[in-house]
Amino acid sequence: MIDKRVESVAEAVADIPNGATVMIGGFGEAGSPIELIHALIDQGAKDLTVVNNNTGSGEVGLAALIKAERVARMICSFPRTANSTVFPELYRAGKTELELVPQGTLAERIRAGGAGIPAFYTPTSFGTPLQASKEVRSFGGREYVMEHGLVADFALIKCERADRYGNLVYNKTARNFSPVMATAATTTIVQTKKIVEPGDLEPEAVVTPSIFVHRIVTVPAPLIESELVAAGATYP
Amino acid sequence: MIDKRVESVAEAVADIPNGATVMIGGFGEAGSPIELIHALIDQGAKDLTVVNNNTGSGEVGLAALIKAERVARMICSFPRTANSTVFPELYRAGKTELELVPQGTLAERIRAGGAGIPAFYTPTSFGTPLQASKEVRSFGGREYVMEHGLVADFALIKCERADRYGNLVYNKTARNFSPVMATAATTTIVQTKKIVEPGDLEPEAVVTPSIFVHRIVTVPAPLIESELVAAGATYP
Amino acid sequence: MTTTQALGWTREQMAQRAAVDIPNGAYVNLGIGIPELVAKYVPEGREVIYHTENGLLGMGPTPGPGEGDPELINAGKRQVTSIRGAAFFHHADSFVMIRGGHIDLCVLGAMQVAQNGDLANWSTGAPDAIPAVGGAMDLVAGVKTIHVITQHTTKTGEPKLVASCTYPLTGPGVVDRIYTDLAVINVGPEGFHVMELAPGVTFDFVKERTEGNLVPAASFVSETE
Amino acid sequence: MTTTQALGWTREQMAQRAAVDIPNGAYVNLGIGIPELVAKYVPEGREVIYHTENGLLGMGPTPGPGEGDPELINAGKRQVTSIRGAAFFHHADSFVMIRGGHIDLCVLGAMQVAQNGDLANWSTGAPDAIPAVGGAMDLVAGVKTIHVITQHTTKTGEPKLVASCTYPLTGPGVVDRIYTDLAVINVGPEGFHVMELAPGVTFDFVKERTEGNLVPAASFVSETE
Repeated sequence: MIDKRVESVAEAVADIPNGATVMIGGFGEAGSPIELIHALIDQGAKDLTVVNNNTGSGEVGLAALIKAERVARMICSFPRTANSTVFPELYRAGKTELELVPQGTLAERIRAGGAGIPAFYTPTSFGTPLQASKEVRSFGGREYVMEHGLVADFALIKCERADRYGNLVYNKTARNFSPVMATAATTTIVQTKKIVEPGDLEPEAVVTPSIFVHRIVTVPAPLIESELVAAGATYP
Repeated sequence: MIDKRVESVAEAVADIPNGATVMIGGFGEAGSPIELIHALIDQGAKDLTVVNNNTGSGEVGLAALIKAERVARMICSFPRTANSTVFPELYRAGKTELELVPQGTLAERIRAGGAGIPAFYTPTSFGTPLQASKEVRSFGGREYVMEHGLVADFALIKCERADRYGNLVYNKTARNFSPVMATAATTTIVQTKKIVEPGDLEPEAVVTPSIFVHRIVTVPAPLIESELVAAGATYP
Repeated sequence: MTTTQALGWTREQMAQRAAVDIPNGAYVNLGIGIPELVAKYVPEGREVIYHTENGLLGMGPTPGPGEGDPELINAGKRQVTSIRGAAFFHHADSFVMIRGGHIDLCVLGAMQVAQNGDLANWSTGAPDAIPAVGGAMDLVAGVKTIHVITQHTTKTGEPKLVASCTYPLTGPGVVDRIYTDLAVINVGPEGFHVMELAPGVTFDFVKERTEGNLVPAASFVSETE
Repeated sequence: MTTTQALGWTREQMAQRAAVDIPNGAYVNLGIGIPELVAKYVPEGREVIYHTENGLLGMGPTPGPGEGDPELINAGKRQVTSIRGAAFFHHADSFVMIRGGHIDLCVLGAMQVAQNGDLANWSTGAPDAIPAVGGAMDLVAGVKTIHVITQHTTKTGEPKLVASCTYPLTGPGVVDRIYTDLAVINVGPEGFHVMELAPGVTFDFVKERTEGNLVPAASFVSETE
């Protein structure tokens, strides 16, 4: 029998080594796998390269991982949001590197990584400082920038419902980067609010097919980042 | 109000000009928009470039369009199936050109066309005759072939249910190429078995969002190609 | 340089003026800030579908108190609703819509717009700034028409419509039209073409506050005349 | 050259032997022909998920009479079923699974396999042939492990395991293991490594019918000894 469920968030992230590249789902708090991130803080892995659209908020979740100085390098599109103070401090102090990628290019690079596409051309960023040092090429009279596929050792994502095979559905805009990250990681680790029986997810409506998922842990009532931030919570 | 419905298949395809590039959904008979294809035969457009995985079966649907000598050029991965005799004859007679594309490359080229990606690299076909004359490039020690995005003037596709905005869901493996073709055509024309009210399609389960759809015509009980072929039917 | 004081359009009026130009049936992406206000001013009888790059087509208004879902947000990370007929999708598919040229119109804020349509709206280029770009470069590269809403000058009175951007570009030659507190301006062959002036504002008043080449458009409408 | 006559494994036995090597939990794509027979022989207690490139993960067996749907088919365009826990997706997503290296194992037919693992299975290269490739080139380029099931020789007794393919390639150096009617053979550093022989078949018998370099593997098992 195929059963990708594991008992705890601690077990789910236990083998993430120092220096790993970790994609973390979520756009702001929507879809952020906060319990998996906290388990990663507890686990202690450091020198991580983290891929996420942002850099977290307050001092919980991704921001707490950054504050604990576990992140050597961030790959993201928008490291500056309301309540985001942790990353800017470490970045200015030279303790964390930043690779800034336009949001659509970030999504497409992750998709390409998962799709076995090593590189592609995009019009995005042509003629801007983010094009600097990248290869430019003309197709049909327009200029495009070459971008590379992005893969990771691990992906940490959150979903709404999952079955034991690893079929996933999400909640509204919490979907965001998670389906493409699931395709681009060697090991995709999922926290789900609910486990259902195989067949309970309508096969036409599965968003992430099971082939992209390796471990599933149930977190029935995940923490809500904005509530924690408003309360001034910190982790650990 | 946004209402993309049109009254008839004839009206839906009326403006397809000679020389147009037309993507036609379907893998074999599954998902083939047979009524739209027959309407295109009636309409008379010729010198078409047609993109489809196959070349039809028997003498109905896509095969009938080819037999009527309206297709100057086929772009497909598998122009040879059981009951597929029309295309081979015209191909051998030099009346139809063929661009043979591996199935995954065909799907990815269409997706790229719809995604504003002019070109990408794929490992598929490297070291084979289909790589001939294409640019090869090494990434990470492996060789890849450069392929170009593919766009069309029109896409003809079939779905199961649609709303007036153009949100679509499909039936099982009838989905196949249609969602990517919808993104890659200037004008996407859909035949649906059923029209539903906006909101009746679960927003998490919409497969083709409305932005990719331009015209919708209801064909409640479409012809079944395999039954027609078994009965020796022809069109017109 | 003179500040514009009470003369010209308010933020709400700028949004309202921009809304007039959104056609029925358009697929529209609204940037953060004043552009977010545009939706509520679209004239009655027009149906417009709003896209937000974090994965929703058919974005509705802000939810009522206690009715929001922290996982139903817009690109500005504010809670929103979805309309009947909406669709959710992942980020790569969302940027297929943007990069692939499927979105009809994007309304964005700006730090600077140059007379050739260059847009700078993501970074001052200051050495200690934390660079953050989001989806702006994808939007200007992919969306068919780019409209900008911005104050005509900075808080200190510096022109934001310039001969050439001094801030890092978001994209070259991408802006089609600009709505400021003073005027509606198209980017055209001669630079900034004034289409329309705010009540009480003269062409010369705008010109004094503009750095690039500013000309009256052929169809120029002055409400003060 | 001698034909193999009744000696060796039948088509069903070849499929059965190939099925033994499919691990529990594997995601597997089965090609058209003998590979399609493999699914029914997977040993009990193993759960295997079948992928078909036209957009289904969790393909089930052929439907009963009158129970099929002409829009639920496999890559060979035959009607199939879907299991509980299946997922449907479009073609580009299906080939993300293939090209992206997510599928564990693909079992394919062959026209020729070379001793360096080159595979030819899509075209004889004959000038009047209608070329048709389907998904074969994507599968061999992307799937982690490629197993081939084929008769050891052609109907006229020509070797299909060759020093170098004369037919156009599907992919270079892609084949890991070959199941023929005579033997189980790995592609390894010295060419064709015989892992196992069919009952009554000798190594020399196989060698006579093979064109490339054929050696006994270190772990070679001869059922005739």
